[in-house]
Amino acid sequence: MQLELSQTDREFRDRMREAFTSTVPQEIRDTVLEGRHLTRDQIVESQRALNAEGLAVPHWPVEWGGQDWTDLQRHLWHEEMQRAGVPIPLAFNASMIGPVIAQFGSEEQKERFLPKTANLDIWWSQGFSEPDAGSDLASLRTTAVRDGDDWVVNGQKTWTTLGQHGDWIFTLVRTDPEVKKQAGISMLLIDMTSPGVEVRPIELIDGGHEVNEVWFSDVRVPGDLLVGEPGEGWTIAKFLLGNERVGVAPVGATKRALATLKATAGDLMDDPLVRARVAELENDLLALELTALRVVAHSAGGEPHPASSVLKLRGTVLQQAVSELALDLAGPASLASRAEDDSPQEGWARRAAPTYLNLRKASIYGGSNEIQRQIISRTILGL
Amino acid sequence: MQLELSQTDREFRDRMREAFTSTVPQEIRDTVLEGRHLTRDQIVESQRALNAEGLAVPHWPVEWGGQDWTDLQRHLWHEEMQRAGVPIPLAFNASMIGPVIAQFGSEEQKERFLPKTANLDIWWSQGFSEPDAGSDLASLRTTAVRDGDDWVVNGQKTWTTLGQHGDWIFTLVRTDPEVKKQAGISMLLIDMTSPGVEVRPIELIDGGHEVNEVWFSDVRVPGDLLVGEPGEGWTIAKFLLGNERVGVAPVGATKRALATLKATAGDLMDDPLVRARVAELENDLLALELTALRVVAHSAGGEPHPASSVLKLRGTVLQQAVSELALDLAGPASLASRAEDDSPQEGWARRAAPTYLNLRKASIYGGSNEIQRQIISRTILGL
Amino acid sequence: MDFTYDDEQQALREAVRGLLKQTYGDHEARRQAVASDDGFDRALWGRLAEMGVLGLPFSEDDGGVGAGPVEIGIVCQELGRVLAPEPYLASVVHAGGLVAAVGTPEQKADLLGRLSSGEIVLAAADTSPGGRWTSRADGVRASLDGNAWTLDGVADPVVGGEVADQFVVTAALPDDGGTGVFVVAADAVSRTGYAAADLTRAASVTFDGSAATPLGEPGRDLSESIATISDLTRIMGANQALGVMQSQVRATTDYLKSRKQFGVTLNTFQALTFRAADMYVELELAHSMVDWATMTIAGGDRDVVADAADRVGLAVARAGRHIGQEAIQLHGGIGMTAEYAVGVGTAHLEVLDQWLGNAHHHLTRLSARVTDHELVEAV
Amino acid sequence: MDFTYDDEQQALREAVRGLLKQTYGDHEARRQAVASDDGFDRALWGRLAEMGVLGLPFSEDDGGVGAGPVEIGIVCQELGRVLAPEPYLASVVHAGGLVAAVGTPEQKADLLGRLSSGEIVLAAADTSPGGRWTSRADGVRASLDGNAWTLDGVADPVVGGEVADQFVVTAALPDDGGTGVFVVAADAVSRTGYAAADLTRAASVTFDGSAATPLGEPGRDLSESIATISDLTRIMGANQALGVMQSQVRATTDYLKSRKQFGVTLNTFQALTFRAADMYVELELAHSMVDWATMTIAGGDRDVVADAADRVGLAVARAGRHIGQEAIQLHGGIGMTAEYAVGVGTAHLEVLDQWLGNAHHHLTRLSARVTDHELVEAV
Repeated sequence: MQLELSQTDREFRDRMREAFTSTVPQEIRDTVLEGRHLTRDQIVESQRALNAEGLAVPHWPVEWGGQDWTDLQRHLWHEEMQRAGVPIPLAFNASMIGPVIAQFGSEEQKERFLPKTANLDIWWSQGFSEPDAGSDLASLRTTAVRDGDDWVVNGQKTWTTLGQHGDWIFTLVRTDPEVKKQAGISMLLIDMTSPGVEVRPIELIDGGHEVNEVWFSDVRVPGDLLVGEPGEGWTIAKFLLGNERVGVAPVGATKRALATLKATAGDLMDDPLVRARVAELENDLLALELTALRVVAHSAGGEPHPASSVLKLRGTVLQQAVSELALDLAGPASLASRAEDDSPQEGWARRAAPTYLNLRKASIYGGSNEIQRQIISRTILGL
Repeated sequence: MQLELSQTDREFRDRMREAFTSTVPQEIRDTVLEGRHLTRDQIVESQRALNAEGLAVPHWPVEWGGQDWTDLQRHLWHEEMQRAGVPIPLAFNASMIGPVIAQFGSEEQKERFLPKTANLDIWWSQGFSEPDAGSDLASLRTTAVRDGDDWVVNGQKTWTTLGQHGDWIFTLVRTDPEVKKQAGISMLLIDMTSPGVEVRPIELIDGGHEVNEVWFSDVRVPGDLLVGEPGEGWTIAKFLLGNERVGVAPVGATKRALATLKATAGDLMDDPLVRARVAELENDLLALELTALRVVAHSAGGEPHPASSVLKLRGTVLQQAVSELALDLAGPASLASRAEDDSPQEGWARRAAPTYLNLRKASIYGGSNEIQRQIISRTILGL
Repeated sequence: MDFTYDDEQQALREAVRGLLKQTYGDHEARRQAVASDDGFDRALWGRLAEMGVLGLPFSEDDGGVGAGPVEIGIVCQELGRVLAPEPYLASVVHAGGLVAAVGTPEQKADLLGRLSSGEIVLAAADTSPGGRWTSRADGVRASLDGNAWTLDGVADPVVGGEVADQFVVTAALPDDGGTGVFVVAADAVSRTGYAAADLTRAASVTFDGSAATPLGEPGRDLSESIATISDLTRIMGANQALGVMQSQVRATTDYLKSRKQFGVTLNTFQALTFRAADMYVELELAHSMVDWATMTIAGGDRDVVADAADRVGLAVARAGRHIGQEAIQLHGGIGMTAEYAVGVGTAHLEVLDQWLGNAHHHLTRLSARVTDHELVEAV
Repeated sequence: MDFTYDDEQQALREAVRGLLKQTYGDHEARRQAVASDDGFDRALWGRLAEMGVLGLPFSEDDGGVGAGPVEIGIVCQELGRVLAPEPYLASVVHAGGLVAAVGTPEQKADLLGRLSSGEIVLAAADTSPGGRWTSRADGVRASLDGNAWTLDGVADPVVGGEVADQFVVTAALPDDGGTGVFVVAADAVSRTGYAAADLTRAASVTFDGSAATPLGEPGRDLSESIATISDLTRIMGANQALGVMQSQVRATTDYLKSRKQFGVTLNTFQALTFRAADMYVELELAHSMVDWATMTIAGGDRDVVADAADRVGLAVARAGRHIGQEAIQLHGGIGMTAEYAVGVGTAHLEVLDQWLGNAHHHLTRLSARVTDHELVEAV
């Protein structure tokens, strides 16, 4: 047991710190640090800049642009990125479909997709959830029926985050309705410009357009765009969802948000009740960060550490709690949430309510906190 | 809708205030107000004094010593009693078996037991829970087998509060093992001096001797001590447990405890975090008290208002929260919990830890908070 | 001591509920109303005027119907149930309340009469950018030149200010003379409207030598009355929040009974039903506080009402946050969408609290007084 | 950056666990030990001495084994797991720590040698009746007459003070000279022993012209060292609390799997298993903080350790209250009984916090510093 980073890791961290601030434009990083919305172009620009330096997909196999880093180094990479306000590389590309294609894809698929995926030349969307298959993903109903070499896809996906920007979508479809529900599922890669694909926006309570419905009507998908074997979709999905040990909880970003709030809160920081709330949150965030480090230190052989659920659960709670504090500090100024930039109210205060509302999703999407509790009670506690 | 008490009720309240302080000795009331333990004799003395004034069992039928008060008046009686530090009349007598005998008992049983029950000439104990029948009361195993005119009882009860003082015990026993589990249960009144009855103390974590196991070995009980009909025990038990609309939550006593804590906390009351914690508790207690008043105002015809579960649930939580605050204010002095009275540490601080530990029972006994949530979700919300 | 509504009050509730159901029975109608230019339904506003609802708080002499706080509370609860975006709290309760409290008989008859009939909409401008719940004006200053008063400064947020015909403005009087209340015509100011997170509208209002008429006796410090009307508005806002919370608990319960996951309805999962039970507990406790605070108004004691406003404000802020968050969480993804009422209700609860006083504000005030009493007396 | 134990540390843990299991494998043995005159098991204390556990923190020159904080933490965790009533924290970590920090080489060799061998038990007397976690003595005053120091005043609670052979006493020096540390023999004081809520023992100790020997250079203000040793003790107390919490989570999980209600085991009820999951979350987060705080000690920076003590103190106080309460609640009635370990564990967690620093105390200290940094750095 020891607290200090090794000489190597200290140098690594310094290198990351330096690289992130020099690689990604200040304008983009300020946008992240102030909690404003990034444009598609900003996200693409940032990821390409990272990719050029080998910093976009370090957890991929080395031959496809990955770095042979330790888990701790990946953790440091991830934390320093958030600390610098660098947008995390698009999760659908970097954390989800990239590792899946690298693991399960054909050589042809790898060559065709991986470089463009790392460089965000292709923007991937995720087609998993359906209106009647949320937490119970395996009950999905979108079908793909064989027709010659092609698959013909029909159905509806929902909660497709940033689907409006998507070039391609990786999709779970039912290819065999006869077998037990998990067994009949496959993963298809679908070009979103194909005839019959329609993306419809879903407006969220914060006024943002962040998620979408994606409809498939007789969409023809060439057979070589099925990943792995037919019926292997559930296995692939579990790999994809359990793939990440690093960055499960947004520790760095939440710490950053709290620090920014302290700096902007002005006189309110003289209030003992505010100070206590901040101190309590800082302590909870420290515990979260240390737990992330423990998980990183203990995970080995690519298996996700079961305590990942602890990180996800507490991480979203704290992210939400910081947004609650921001809203309470904003007070009446928070009413100006849809005012234009010439508003006399400060920007952080105007963003407080939409951010608070938007972050309610954190405990729902990507495995709700109820699912995380179930994982903990079953997998870890054996209940 | 109006907030003020009517002239009649105001006078009623004043009369109660006056009666409680003049009827029950100061020494007994101070013991309650300071959170010290009452002796058996003090409890008996207090209840007899109340009974002499018609204040011990006002909710009983008038012919057996009750008062024809409104629910609101019963509420005022109950709150003023707590406020004055008057021990609540022994629940086993006044709230449990008394109303049961009045409702289900034979004339003979009424005449034999009710006057002595009101006057605490008989101290009743409750024999419901068993080691394997806690929240699932209906799975009880203590048996009563007919033998001539008598019943022969065998089995074990547990969590019998103050059973060490008990003269008689009202007991749920299985008289018919053949039928569905609720249907085979009856209620027997058992003289605790009968051969074969053994009371064994259970030591609790606060060091107190408050509950007991009661063992029955071939205890003979005359047939005329069965209440109601054989098999009617479950109905009677439900009546008994759902009988009280007034006094479900210990509002007055908790308010009193918090007020006392404020007065004893000294300089700590200058601390903004302490002030905020007290203010929050006072507000929560106000909401609880008002809800108790609403329940009283709405309940009619003897049916318990379903929101009684709200009162029980929140009432115990707040009672516990006040004890937590006391413990935190006591700090290191709370370590002296089993020191003698010559300790240099103040009495309230010495009692803080045992009280905190003892009150953990509040959310377990008498229908745990989980049971209350189940009642709310099923009965009120229809879930 | 009586927590029940009389027959007339029940009838009022049913009438208002019926009318609101016609307009906002479907959440889609609310979405359209907030997307319209006015941000609310003018036709409904007219019908509320016809029913006497807009004149409820004002005396008959002033063109109102002289009802009591319980009746106004009922209206606010019903507005909350359907998330009605009509500026009732802002225009009738708050701005109208200020006029009724400090105006001359002529001013009251004029302004409140036209407000009650639906002819004009008022808005109270009492908050400066970045300001936090004070009865002492700090963003707008009044100047006197001869007999002519003018105002300078910015008020923001002014709820209902986008559609107001007249502003009721709190402004700092010259020479540290306290805070006065003025009426300013909409054409004497510049304003920029915007939507809050719940899509109800507010505005940033700039006074730049704007001609103003003092309400009541010119030049008097009215901060006590201003504070009392804010307290009354807080209590009525709590009534509105209660209506929202009731709808959210009902919607969540219904959803748990109907939504299937893993082949069964969600109410099969005890962890979820227990959380619904906890929502109900919060709701009922807050309900009691709302009824109580509303009843304290009739007593007419400023300090009692101020205390009640803090207490109910804290209670609904805590309960509203709990219920609002759980309503979304138990709905899952659909609770996040604008087309579904439950998430918008959560936004509405936050807007009410941040506008009228959040938990931190009320707790701070209660904490300051906590050693002034031995026990909190309910009655 | 490494959160894993090396082989020697693992071996230490297993050895200590094995020894403690022999003594306290059954909770009934603990009940008998706390009911005995000493309130703990003298034979076990002797075996701990033989194993070198009592001398773990002290240098070999002083008769100890010179181990680091991680090793001491392991011992405390294991003591916590079985709720061992031995005065290890009080005597070895706290009182011994004071001697090691401020004593002269001769004093250290003498006192720590005899402490390590089990020959004497020390107790730190640093708290006045009603006092709250201060390094400035306020209950005991030191006087100097010629070369002879004497002490007057009362210390209470003195954990381990009922059995101590020597007291290590913090006392106010003459002429506002700060706080010194003194050694006083047991026969120079009068003491009244008592049990705390977890049945571990403490005492009220009265000094009445009691002859005292200054530790280290006489008359120097040692409050900085006193504070640091309190911080170290707080961190080791957090290790002990971690052991308790681990046992409570395990006991609760086992109980849910085995206890039947309504014909099924309790883990059939999702509301209960989710609460067990939340207990686990608290446990793991607290565990990380304990490991971290323990590791900060090696750096040797007083301020870092003081900060870590507050942080881990707050974390284990919050987690301990949550876990302690839920452990009883999920057990139901049996959790309330003295014969079952789980409720006693809840008492033990509270005693540790109220003795060494509760959540309110640590949060107050952290709040005071909250604007001194931008971010809290873990590494």
